[in-house]
Amino acid sequence: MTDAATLFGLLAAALVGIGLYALIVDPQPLRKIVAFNVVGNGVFVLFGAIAHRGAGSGWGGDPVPQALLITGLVVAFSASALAIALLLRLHDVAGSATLATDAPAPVSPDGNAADA
Amino acid sequence: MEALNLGALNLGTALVILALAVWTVAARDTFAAVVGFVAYGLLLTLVWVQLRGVDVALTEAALGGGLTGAMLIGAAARLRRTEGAARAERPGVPTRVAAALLAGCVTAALAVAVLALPDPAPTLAPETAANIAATGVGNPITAVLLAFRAMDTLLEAIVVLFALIGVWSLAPDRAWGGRPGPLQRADPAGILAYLARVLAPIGVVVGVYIFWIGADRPGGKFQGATILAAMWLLAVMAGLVDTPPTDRSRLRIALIAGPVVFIAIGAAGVAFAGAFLAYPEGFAKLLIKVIEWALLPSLAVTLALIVAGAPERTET
Amino acid sequence: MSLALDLLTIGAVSAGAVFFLAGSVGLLRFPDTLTRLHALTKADNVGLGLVVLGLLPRVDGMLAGLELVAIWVLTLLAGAAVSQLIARAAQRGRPPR
Amino acid sequence: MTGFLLIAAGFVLAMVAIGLARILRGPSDADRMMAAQLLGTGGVAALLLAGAATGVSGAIDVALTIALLAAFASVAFFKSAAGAAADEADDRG
Repeated sequence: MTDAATLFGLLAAALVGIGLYALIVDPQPLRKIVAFNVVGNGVFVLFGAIAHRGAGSGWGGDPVPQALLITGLVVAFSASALAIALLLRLHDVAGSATLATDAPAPVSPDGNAADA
Repeated sequence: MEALNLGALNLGTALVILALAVWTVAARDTFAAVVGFVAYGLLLTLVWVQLRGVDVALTEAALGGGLTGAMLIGAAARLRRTEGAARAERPGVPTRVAAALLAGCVTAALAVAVLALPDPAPTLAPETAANIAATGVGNPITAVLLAFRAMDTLLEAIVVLFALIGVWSLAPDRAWGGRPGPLQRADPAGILAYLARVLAPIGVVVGVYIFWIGADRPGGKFQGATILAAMWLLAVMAGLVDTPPTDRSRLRIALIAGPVVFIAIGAAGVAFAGAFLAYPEGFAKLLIKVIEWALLPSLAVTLALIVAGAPERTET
Repeated sequence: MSLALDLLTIGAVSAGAVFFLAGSVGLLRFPDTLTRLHALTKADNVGLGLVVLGLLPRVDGMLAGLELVAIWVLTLLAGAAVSQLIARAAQRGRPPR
Repeated sequence: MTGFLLIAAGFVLAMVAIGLARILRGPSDADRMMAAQLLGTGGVAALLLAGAATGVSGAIDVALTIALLAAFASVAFFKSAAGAAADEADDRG
């Protein structure tokens, strides 16, 4: 197992699975965002492994997928940031951070403490 | 012998990353999970270097380890009090078994795909090499980002801007146009202020350096802008500077200047080179440089303000 | 000359690795947060410093060497400040006496 | 020489991985943050060693970026820990 592309490709497959499981099972929204990032990293590493296999012309990897990866990383960051901002706002308004539709949504006295 | 050592190092890296990923999803405490995720992001940079994606490694180190980590740590600390209630909503055994099955199938399918990748691998490296001379830059990634697939990069800069608009639009009505984030009180003689005073200027130099070498070596505007954003946020956290009010027009001009220059050069391409984002012969390197210099400050300000969050305070 | 430089690399990098070993063992085995912090800073400052020293003869060009030293100085600076901050946070997190 | 540098990189990585047990065990957040800090330094060292061994010159730039931003994440940790503490008692340590 000295082939870096295959090894990290398999790692990527495992990361996607781990992240996907947590994305479905974990009830906390922040953990879902982290899990989503794990899935994303898996996809990126897989893409990077494929780019590495396409090495040629004196470069260690195919520059086209590598450039797309940079775009992908920045967009994933933007999406996570927006999700976190939504979550923090939900927390400020509802006093809890839950995705359950039938939750009692208790407005605790310190629910708006973040504005203080 | 050396190939074996390299294989062992890669295998070890992969195993540690796998363990950290499992920890990140399995930890009871969200804060602990997030710290695990930061460590995991750091190790991923090693993977990128081994896959010879040094540009990607730089992006991962700056975004994954730095800005995303800081953002997640801050969010985990703010949401900590509600954690117990949310944890109680764990789905039942059937859902978990189904999720595990689904995840297992996806992993298995991807693993089979990895093992069955075509040989020789399809690649665009020769095409890039054949055309890179026309752009005048030495780093193939920069050539792809700003010449061959410039449309992607333009849209990416706009996506980042839209994310900021999205974050700002979450402000409560009374804080609209105000300053993002809580007011930082810091001891001006304290260790944090000292660190920010010493580290931030060095970091700005490093950020501009990483940007500067991007034309010919791994590096570039996204990586440089992320480092600059992190250094500004460091000064904010230390209480040396405050976040700007989001309704200030100078700030808004700074935000859109980069994409506007990019679009203007793209539109000029229609007139002078026959297509949107086409560069006239001989001017490619100059125009790429102009776009990069215009994008760097806009991206840095946008990324920093995305992490700073929605406006929370108005001037009183 | 080249042999001497190779020996310097091997010696310094090995010594650095030993400090990383010590730091990790200390982080695992020491009884409380502040002593663990003490162990950590040894790995941080000396371990990385020795690795950088060992790699210096092997870089190509002044700039890369300068960058290596800058990495170490940055880690020293950040490590010193951050360990103070962590210690303060640990102090705050303690249960009231 | 290349072999030695790779072994050294693997060794440092293994040491850091052992230290990672602190992230798992805690008990306090400060302990977890220290383990992440050690991982940052060890990661920089392993990256430099592996980069020198494989001849990837850009590895030094990556290490420089990590060294700079590891401190940033730690400061974010301190600020959020300080914010959480300020909720209970306002002390200016």
